[in-house]
Amino acid sequence: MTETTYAATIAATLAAAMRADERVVVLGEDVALGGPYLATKGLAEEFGTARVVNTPISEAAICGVAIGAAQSGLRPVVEVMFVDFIGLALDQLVNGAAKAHFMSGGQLCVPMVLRTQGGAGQRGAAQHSQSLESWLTHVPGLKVVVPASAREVAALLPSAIADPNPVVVVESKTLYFRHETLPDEGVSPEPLGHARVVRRGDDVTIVATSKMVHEATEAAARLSEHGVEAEVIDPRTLVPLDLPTIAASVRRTGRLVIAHEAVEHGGFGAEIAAEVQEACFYDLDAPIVRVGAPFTPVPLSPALEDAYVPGTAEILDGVRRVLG
Amino acid sequence: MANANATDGSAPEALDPERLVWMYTQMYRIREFEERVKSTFTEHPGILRGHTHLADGAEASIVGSVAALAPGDQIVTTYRCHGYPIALGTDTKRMMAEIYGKEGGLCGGLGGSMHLYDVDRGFLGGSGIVAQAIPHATGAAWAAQIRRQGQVVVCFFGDGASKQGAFHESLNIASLWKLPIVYVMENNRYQASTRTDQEDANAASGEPLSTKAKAYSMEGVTVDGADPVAVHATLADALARARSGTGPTLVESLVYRLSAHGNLIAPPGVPLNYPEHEAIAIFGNRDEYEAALRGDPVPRFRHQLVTEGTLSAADADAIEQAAREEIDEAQRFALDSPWPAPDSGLAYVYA
Amino acid sequence: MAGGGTGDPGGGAGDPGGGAEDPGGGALDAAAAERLLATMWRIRAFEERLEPLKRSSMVHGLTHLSIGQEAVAAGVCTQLRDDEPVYSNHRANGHALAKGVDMGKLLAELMGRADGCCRGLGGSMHVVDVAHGFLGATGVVGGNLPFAVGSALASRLLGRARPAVVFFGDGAAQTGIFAETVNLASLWQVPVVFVCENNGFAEFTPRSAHTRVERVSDLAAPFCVAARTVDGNDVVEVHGAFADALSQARAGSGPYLLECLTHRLSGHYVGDPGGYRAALEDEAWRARDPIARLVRQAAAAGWFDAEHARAAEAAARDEVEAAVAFALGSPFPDPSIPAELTYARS
Amino acid sequence: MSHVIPYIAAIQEAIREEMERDERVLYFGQNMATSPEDPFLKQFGPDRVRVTPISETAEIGMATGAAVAGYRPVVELYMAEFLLVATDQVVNEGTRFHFMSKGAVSVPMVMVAGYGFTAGWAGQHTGSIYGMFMGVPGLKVALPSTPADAKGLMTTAIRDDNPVLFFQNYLLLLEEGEVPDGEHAVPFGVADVKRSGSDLTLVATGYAVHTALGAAESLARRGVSVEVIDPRTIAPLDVDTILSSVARTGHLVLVDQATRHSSVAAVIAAEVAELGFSSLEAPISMVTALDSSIAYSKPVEEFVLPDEHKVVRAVEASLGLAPASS
Repeated sequence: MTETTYAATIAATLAAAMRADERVVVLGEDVALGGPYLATKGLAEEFGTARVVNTPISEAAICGVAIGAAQSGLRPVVEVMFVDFIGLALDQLVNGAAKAHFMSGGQLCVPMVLRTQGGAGQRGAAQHSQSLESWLTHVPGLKVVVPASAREVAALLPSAIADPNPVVVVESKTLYFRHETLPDEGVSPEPLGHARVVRRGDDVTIVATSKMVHEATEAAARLSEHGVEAEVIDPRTLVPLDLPTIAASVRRTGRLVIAHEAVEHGGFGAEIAAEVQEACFYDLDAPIVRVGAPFTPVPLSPALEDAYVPGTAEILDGVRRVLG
Repeated sequence: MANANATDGSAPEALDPERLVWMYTQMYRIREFEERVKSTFTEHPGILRGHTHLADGAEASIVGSVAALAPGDQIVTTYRCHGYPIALGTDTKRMMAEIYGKEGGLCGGLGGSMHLYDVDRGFLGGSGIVAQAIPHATGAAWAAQIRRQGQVVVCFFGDGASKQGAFHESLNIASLWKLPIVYVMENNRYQASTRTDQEDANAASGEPLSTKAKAYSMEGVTVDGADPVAVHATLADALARARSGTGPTLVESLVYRLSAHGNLIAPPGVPLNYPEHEAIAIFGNRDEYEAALRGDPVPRFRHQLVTEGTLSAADADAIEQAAREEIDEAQRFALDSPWPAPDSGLAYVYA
Repeated sequence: MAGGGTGDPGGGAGDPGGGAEDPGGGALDAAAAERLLATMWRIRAFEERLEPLKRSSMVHGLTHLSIGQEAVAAGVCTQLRDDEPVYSNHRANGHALAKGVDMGKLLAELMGRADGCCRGLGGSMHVVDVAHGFLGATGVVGGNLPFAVGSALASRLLGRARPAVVFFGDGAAQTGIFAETVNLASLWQVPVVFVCENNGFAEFTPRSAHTRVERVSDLAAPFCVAARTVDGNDVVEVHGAFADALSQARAGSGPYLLECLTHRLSGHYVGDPGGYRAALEDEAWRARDPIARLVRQAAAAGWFDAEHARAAEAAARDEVEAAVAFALGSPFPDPSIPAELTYARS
Repeated sequence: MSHVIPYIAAIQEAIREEMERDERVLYFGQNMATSPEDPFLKQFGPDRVRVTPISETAEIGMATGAAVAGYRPVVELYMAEFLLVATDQVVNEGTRFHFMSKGAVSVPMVMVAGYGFTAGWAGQHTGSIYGMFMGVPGLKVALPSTPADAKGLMTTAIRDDNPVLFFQNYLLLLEEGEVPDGEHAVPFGVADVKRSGSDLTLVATGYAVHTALGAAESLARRGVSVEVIDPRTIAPLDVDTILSSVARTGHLVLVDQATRHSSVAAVIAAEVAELGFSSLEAPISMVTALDSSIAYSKPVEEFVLPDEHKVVRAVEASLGLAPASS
């Protein structure tokens, strides 16, 4: 087994992709220096600054350059330092990248990856702590990946890079330095669009994304002490969403709690709830409960932020509500 | 009254000794405040866990600019924003408490280091997103133009911001509409950890960044941002031009920030600190950094005032002692202030 | 399938195939002059035919015409090889035809037919023809600018010396993405030719309401980019200026901005009443009609005579009628293709 | 008393009346007030009415700055998809200031943008992307379906002390309707029952309200009584009116012009599935655009969009009725 971190796994996975395919390039602010979370550490040293390109603070143009480069044969991996900055490049991503294949009648492809990170927990306040993945899931043509661990990074990032479509990978800033052991032989790439059943159980289904997968697993362990066996599912990709795996579980358990870090109102949980109530209406024994952040901007103060970010306690409370 | 400490003057006349001493006092207060914020990382670990950006090294530029303001003028800044409100007279106790995320903070702990406001003193805040406050300042200048009370808005931002679309769009409109605004680009030579010549076509060609003003048919000027008197004179000119309706100016103020871009970013539980300046940590250029230290504008200005006889060494010591005591008090207040109630934000989502 | 090459996900993208014949460039000779004339007439005849087609609802959506601006498209695109990409804006018909897009497939696209170059999915603002290096129009002002920089950057990294060209209007020069893109192109010294069609109007608003900067080329120097302004209604001048820019770009130079002063003789889009332009003297511009002007220049230079010019017009109008017949004969696409084409498959 | 005017005229009427009432109201944006004969320019002068370049980031940012400085700007942004050029300014700047300053600053501003699928406007000018903005704390979103609501919501939007996104539908601009005379303000967060019914609840937004009403009419001819609810603002969202209707009907179908994934319909479905679970007699179904870009070609565009026929089919399925022969 190899001891590693989420951030180091990103760097290692990018390096492997760049070794295997010279069309893979990395660009973004400070990427040649490793970036603030060291997720591109060592790449410039190995591959040079022609393929690991530091850019000005011009998110829109950087994203547009990646689109043009992707259309002309490269496989760019762009880093936007915080998902909070995605608003600066959204036109490029939505009107440029997501629609090109469709509008050209299939002639153009935009095989690019946009890596960014979201989530609270580092006292970044209202403009550096958001979870905005739900916006991206409303855009046909984009794929959205939310890896919850180094293992998922190793499994999914290569598939994102190999995908012929624009893929946004939303990492979690609180997971970057989380320690994890991976098998020595490595982790095989896995296709996008397949959920992972993290834990089996028959009493309630908990669908959790990104950091909340760990909170949900912890909640499940505590529930087990009280004789309640929760099934924990990590969708891993929000688009495409593996509804069959979730629906099969809910049909068995009859109860669903959805947990994410984004605001509950307008968060991605609504999409899962809407789909599941339609697919599993007659199997549901209780209303679907969503656990998310309250509908406010992210506060700075540690006391407020800790209360803002949902965790194990909120998931347990949600499970209590569906169990009645 | 807005800007109680600012001159009343629209004219760029010579600064009197009292004013020069006032400027030194503000520079020293800012330095002391920033150093105290920085030392909080080691002396009170865990209190500061957000993104904190310090302005030490830019004091002369900040104070020289603020000193040129008239009552009623307004400023809009970046997330590196501690210095301006100090010079404008904002209570340092409430500032420190805000940076610590405490209930007694300027914004009750909802904003933090990057999001300070003091509207009564003309400080309209800024944005945590690079360059995105430039259009806000431009809109405030439009409001000032309509109000016709002779107000000017000064918009501060860094060199990196000039590569954002918001800069281009805003300066074009400000020039087109002859808005009463002065754009002050504090060029500190690094965009986070990228050198300016690695990300800016002008810098790469050895041109001053004030060259960009040509793209907007606007006045562009570069000034030594380590010299508060020179900054004051440049701003006074630019403010007069703005006030007279002639149009905006782009001022490039050359500064050297003496701390790294911001504190280390790490997960909760890992004690944060301020890393070494990028010149050393990334580019291995200790000579550059040490030269910058030798040119530190705060002791340089003290030396100038003492040598000229404007300020005695004893008075300078007293100013510094008073500033230390003030910041001691600010820090005590911030440490003692309670954490806000967890639900205290809910009332402020909508006005 | 219509429109040439397919997306090639394995190869990274629809990459324009190389190996097309070099259309030549540089100094204007009789053959080149004839090609310019033919191209301008093809654009003019095509767009004149679009108006009635649009009014009879055969062509739908927003259709932006470039009548009066043909010299820019012809002077630029006819010098490019198929593997030298062009990115266009929302006023794309002329650029597309000049770059070699088949007229029948273009019209079929504008009629939303299955044989359209994008199978009826894109329409007037989103024309793409990868086989001819026409990598796309865009409906968002300025949004196409960085694509050209990315494309040229990709060429450099893939070891192909290949410049990219992007068209934009004077309105786009005030967008933020313009500044971000030009800085990058200059900083990285990538071979992109930014071709500005300055027709004095951004959508419906005259330039004076948009900026105090008189010429778009004035924006180049502050970004350390070389630039030139030419009479965009003089196809000979456009051709010559672009030939210079292109030869430098092919040699691997940095970016260049070519501003072509021109005037569109139609509104912003078909159906635009155009009242806001009443004050402008269209007649003065009609006198500078780029086609009539080339005919006069050709007579003086001995490139071709008036009879050849009439024949070029007739040929263009015949080609348009054939295109109309082709497009009308094409079926509407199968409604199930959105699901098929929302995502590329590897 | 009332008068009959088109939807767009109702919006302009509200802006004009608010500008007359409150001199802090400003109106600016692209492609407006370029002629000295422009009625707004003539009445209010160039201080308060201005044309801007194509600079969305600056336009919205300037509105934010002017609002912080005491004005109440209305910024005309032309097309909803152009909001994407300046999304940071829409969602991450003015929307945060009140909160981050603990109430010291407020940002009263209105952003007006058109939306909707129209004939052949293709992939970049048609986006019904309002759903992207309903999950933004601090931002309000109005989506009127009639001239009366258009005027009333615009009046409220201008008077509101927060940033408001006001989406006007392209296809409704020239639709005429009765607008009450005199001051007319429609409160935010209050849904309107556009048609009463007892068998099933249809909730529709913006343009889709008319699709839903058409379907309700044809179902009425078959004796099926359908209630049609228009939330009118999606932020704040009036869930209570929907829940009380569903409590009576037990059946809910949502109609939304936007693509389905993460749409307004999905949010409403999730809310009702949680809070109205015990009232539901059948799954909530959603009639939305398919998850695709919008095609240029007419038949492909029509295939993707919701229409009356699709709504009727969904109602029949929810109620277990046999499909009508058509």
